[in-house]
Amino acid sequence: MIAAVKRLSFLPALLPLAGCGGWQSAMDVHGTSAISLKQLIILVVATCSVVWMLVMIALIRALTRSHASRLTPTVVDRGMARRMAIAVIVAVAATVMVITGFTVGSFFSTRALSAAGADDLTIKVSGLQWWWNVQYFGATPDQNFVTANEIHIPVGRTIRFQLEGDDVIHSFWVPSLAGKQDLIPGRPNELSVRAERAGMYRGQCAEFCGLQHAHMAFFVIAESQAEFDKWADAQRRPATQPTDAEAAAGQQIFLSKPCAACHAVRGTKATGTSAPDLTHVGSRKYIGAGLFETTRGSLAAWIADPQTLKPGNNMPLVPLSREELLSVSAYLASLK
Amino acid sequence: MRLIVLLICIVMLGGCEREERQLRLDPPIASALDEVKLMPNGISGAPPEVYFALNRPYETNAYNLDQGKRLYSWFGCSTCHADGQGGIGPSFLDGWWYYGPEMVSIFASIRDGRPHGMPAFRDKMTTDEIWQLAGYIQTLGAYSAKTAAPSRNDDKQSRPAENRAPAAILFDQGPTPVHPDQGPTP
Amino acid sequence: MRERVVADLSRLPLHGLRSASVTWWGTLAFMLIEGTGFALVIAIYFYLMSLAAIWPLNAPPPDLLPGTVVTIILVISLIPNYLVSSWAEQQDLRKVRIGMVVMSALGIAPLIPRAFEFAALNVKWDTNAYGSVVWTLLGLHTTHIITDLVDTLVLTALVFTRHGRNPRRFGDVQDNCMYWNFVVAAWLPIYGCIYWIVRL
Amino acid sequence: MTESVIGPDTRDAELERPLVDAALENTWATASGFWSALATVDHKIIGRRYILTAFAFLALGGVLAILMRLQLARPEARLIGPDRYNQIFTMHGANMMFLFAVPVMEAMAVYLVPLMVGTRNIAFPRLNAFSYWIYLAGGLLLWVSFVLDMGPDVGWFAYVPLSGPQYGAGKRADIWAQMITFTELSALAVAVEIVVTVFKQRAPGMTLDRIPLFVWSMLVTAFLVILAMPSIMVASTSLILDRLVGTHFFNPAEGGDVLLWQHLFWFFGHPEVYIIFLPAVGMVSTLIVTFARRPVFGYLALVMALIATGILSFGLWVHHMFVTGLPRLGESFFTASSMAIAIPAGVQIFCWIATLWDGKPVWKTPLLFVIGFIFTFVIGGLSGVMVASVPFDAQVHDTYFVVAHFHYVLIGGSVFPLIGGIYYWFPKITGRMMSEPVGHWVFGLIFIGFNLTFFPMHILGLQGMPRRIYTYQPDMPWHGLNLFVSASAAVLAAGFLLFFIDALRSARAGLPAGANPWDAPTLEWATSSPPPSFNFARIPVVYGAYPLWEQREALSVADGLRVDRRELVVTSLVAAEPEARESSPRNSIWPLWAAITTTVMLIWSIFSPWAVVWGSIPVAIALIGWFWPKRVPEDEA
Repeated sequence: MIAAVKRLSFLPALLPLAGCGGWQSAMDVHGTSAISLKQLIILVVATCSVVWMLVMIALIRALTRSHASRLTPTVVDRGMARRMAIAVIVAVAATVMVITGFTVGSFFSTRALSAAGADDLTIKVSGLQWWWNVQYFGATPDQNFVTANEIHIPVGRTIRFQLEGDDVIHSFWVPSLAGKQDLIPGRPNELSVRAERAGMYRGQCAEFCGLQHAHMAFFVIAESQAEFDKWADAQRRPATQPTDAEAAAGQQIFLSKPCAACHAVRGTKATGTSAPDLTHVGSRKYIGAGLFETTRGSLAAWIADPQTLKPGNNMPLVPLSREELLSVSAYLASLK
Repeated sequence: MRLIVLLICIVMLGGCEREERQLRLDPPIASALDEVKLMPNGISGAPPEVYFALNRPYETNAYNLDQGKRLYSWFGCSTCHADGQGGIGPSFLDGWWYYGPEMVSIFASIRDGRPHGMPAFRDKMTTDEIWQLAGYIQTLGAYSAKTAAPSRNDDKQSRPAENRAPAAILFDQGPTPVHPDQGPTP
Repeated sequence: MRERVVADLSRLPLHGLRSASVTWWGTLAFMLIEGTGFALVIAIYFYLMSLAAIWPLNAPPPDLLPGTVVTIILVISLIPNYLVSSWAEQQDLRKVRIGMVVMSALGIAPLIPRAFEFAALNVKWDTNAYGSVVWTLLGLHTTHIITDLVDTLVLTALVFTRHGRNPRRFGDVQDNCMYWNFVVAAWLPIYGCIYWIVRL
Repeated sequence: MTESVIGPDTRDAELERPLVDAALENTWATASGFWSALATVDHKIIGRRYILTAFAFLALGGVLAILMRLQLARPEARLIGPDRYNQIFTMHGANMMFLFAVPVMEAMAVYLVPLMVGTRNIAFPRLNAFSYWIYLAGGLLLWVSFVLDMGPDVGWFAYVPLSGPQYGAGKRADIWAQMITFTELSALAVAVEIVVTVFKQRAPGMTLDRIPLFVWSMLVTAFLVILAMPSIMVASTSLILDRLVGTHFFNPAEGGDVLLWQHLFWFFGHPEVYIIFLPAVGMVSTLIVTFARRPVFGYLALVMALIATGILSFGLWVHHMFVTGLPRLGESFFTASSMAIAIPAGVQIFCWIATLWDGKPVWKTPLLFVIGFIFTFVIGGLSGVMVASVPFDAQVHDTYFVVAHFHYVLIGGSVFPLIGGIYYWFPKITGRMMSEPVGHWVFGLIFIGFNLTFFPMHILGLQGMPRRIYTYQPDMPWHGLNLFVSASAAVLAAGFLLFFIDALRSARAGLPAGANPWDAPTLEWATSSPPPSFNFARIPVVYGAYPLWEQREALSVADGLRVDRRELVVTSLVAAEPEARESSPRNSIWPLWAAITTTVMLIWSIFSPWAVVWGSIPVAIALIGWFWPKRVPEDEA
């Protein structure tokens, strides 16, 4: 226990590493559909603000205008009542018009959401407690590959995400690129996304999915077609064999300890499927579904005590010595 | 009024330990839990002291049983044992335990493996995972359902769920024969 | 506050029947609650049916005999039920007593074929969603019959005691008859769902 | 004294007024003592109990909210772990919806509706007692299990499969589902009582267009309860069946469907919002009339708006499911209907403003809460229009924007009028006034604290903060606003604390109120404060919607009822013409026994399906005891 605490002591140093803000925001938009959604949001919010102000002006006026005293409350001025009736009818008619405008506007933006093209890139995303499994499809089945919690997409191309819930309901949401869509067991969904600008966009599960709903983030990295192709080629290849002695020792430990029973590292005997594929884990920006930036230190911290960092997740605490921990983290960090 | 409170309390006090979720097991306790004492023939024995100190969490705690069920599918138990009714490996539901229904025996079977094809999971699972899985398997084969037992899966159904004591429903006159030289015979 | 007496209520009857009775409206409100419940389970039935490629799911259609016998008994029971209600309207205690005994018997009668109905469904509740929903429909309606039967039995006992002479009892008998009509009326769409939709 | 004069069939017309009061007190009163308290069927005692219990649950739910705000005040806080946090937010939602908001509105109705329609007790008073006990049992079930670390942790909406047999380990989800059964039973019982009370027990002359607007709103609410609550009962029952006996309603592999749960839940869940909101609307209409000193403008329009809201509320449930991938055309229909509900809401707002315009506002605390209500509810309503749009919802669904939206609707739209209503009716219920200066402070703290707490959540939602997360990472740009929100929540909590203190203090030491301290126009103010056990010594007769303003010199009443037994007037549905002198049941301990046996059956059935069979036997015995006639005058013809 004390050893575990000691191992954790370098954690605070990791926290400020990821600096850039506003990368998961419906107001900071870089995807085709998110851009039009933002326009809609601004239009609707502005209209509603005007409506609210008008109501408040009427209310304040009603309260502050000079009132005749009302000794006999039941006596009502008929002329006043008629004028008020006209005012109320006009106000209701205005409400109906605003509402109709919103409904029509909403209908057309809804239709725009579901447009799909022919050369769309299809990516299958499965939501699991509490990480994302991402499958890319190549021209042939051997070109397919799997990764986790990080999705690379080419800029300017429509991506069709096939969304499948494998355990409970999750929701796929990258606010800077598009609205959300649920992943529901037994009901596959689709979501079309197009990034207009290169960048790294954070997404997060938006449907309550159990203990670690809060730590179920992922990243979408939009890059040029050339960079994307380069990345995809690298991802297709099996894992690199360790070159230095420490990483080689780490590989041995990884394969002989419980790690390999759940995780897969293509090109080795590790073929587990119940946990994220680690073939190129070193190349990913984050580990633990957006928990920490990938460094050797964060990998070591994560392996040393996953249940303190992300309580309730499915990674067990595997007892490792200090040396074992160092070499395993060296090995994983080397899996670029 | 006071009667209602009392009644609810009685019903629930029995239940509260079943619901606690121990998400992290301290490594020293985990290694202590590994120290089971087995009889020379590998059947029966005594769990470590700490197991009782913890109040036998792997038999009665709903969260552990549920985790055990998850591990059953993640570690491919169904390849040989199917849904518990057996196949290549023995059935858990036929009313016959080759090595007895005690937790330590099941724990030892998983950790160390058994003759005729049961592999050892010592290097594939952590100690608490093995205990969780053992607790689940004991529940699966129990003749009377535990209150804390997990329920059916969101899958195709091939047998009644664990909380309905499938072993009692599917009890056979004899063991589903897998290896005639193994374990006791009727 | 000072008061001015403007009306004299002393000539009003002590107890109103039908729409002048509070219990009549209460019974109606409970029927509305239960009717909504039945409608919802039937909606679930159609919802699941609309999702399924074949219906019934992996099971032969239910056997018609026990369910049809229940239906016939229930429909026939409407006649004595109507008579009991009109005898209660006439406040004829002797006939109401006989009628209530008959209605008790007719409450028990459908439960006998009902016991065979569950087996005749040819599917278990835990086989698939189709089995779950038909068992639920049948189980709900069986509960419905049993609750009204208990009500009828208690009321039958009551009309044979000195409380039977109370005009209030005739209102209770009428409400009970109305409720039995509802039990029968609720069964007919359920019968259609369980036995005939699957044969269409 | 009374025994000498009062024989069988003594009529109130034969007696002098003090003797009438004494005789009626003898007939209607609840004796002091523990068993009498358990056996009482007086709607005022039960209503008071109901209100107190509901506010106790409000305070407990508020503590949970503060715990959540403490945890969320800074990123990656370790104050509460995910397991406990999930229980806490589930409890907060379930507690506020099922144990506070719905029951407190029904509680107010249980207390006020019989007084407002001028009758002596609610219809089915024993059912009323039963409904309170079963509500209490449901609340205890939920809270005791929470204390024992087995509180539900699947959200107040309990979506399958997370709450289903495979992923909801243990009994936590079953406790949620059975708590639903308890609270729905009690809500349905009260709904039936209110419908029948309003239909059949109105004072002679109270035709449909003279019914107080609060009573109208409770009538519509009662119908919503009757038509919506069975849906959640069906849903929670099928969930328990799935979990306990292995049915497959929600198992896609065997022909079930995950979304079926959401349809059933929201078919109830959306009307639920209006079940909470409509009574508040009725309170606002009542308060505005009294404090603007003018009959409400557009009575018919307001009644029609209530009914329209009630009907439309059943056509909106899918707007909670816009991101589940349902067909787009269907979603557009639900957008249209969700938007349309803004129209009756608008009608109501405009009519209230018109009433204030032509009235003469009296600046008392209840009016402040009404103004606060209009201010906040219009924001909540407009953000409701926003989330009704499918594309808008695609961004803000399940974010803090929605958290902000529904707190504006539920606190701004319901709790504000409720607290205004408490300030208004407190003198009627206790006979004492609440403090006016403290009331201004309470309003200020709650109003400012509320807006500072929940308005920033709109922004957090647009900045991408999802709901139901127990923490967030330091690199997200949310921590500043979250800290601000948590600090503001303390202001809001202080406001509520001050309100509770003021209420407790005023109940003992407030200024005596008198029968009608606000010069209010409706019948509940025609009797003393607090009202006697029989409510009205002689049944009022009304000729308009505002009887106390219209009959200033003397109130018209009817006599001819017996004083030696509990008697009240049954009137016709539309014209409210007297039809019968019906008896009202006496106190009875059987409703309590029925509630206890039902509780045993329901809790047992979490563990074994056979509980339904064996547990129903004592329930049946208790019910027979309940209904079996006794040798009392009330059971005479």
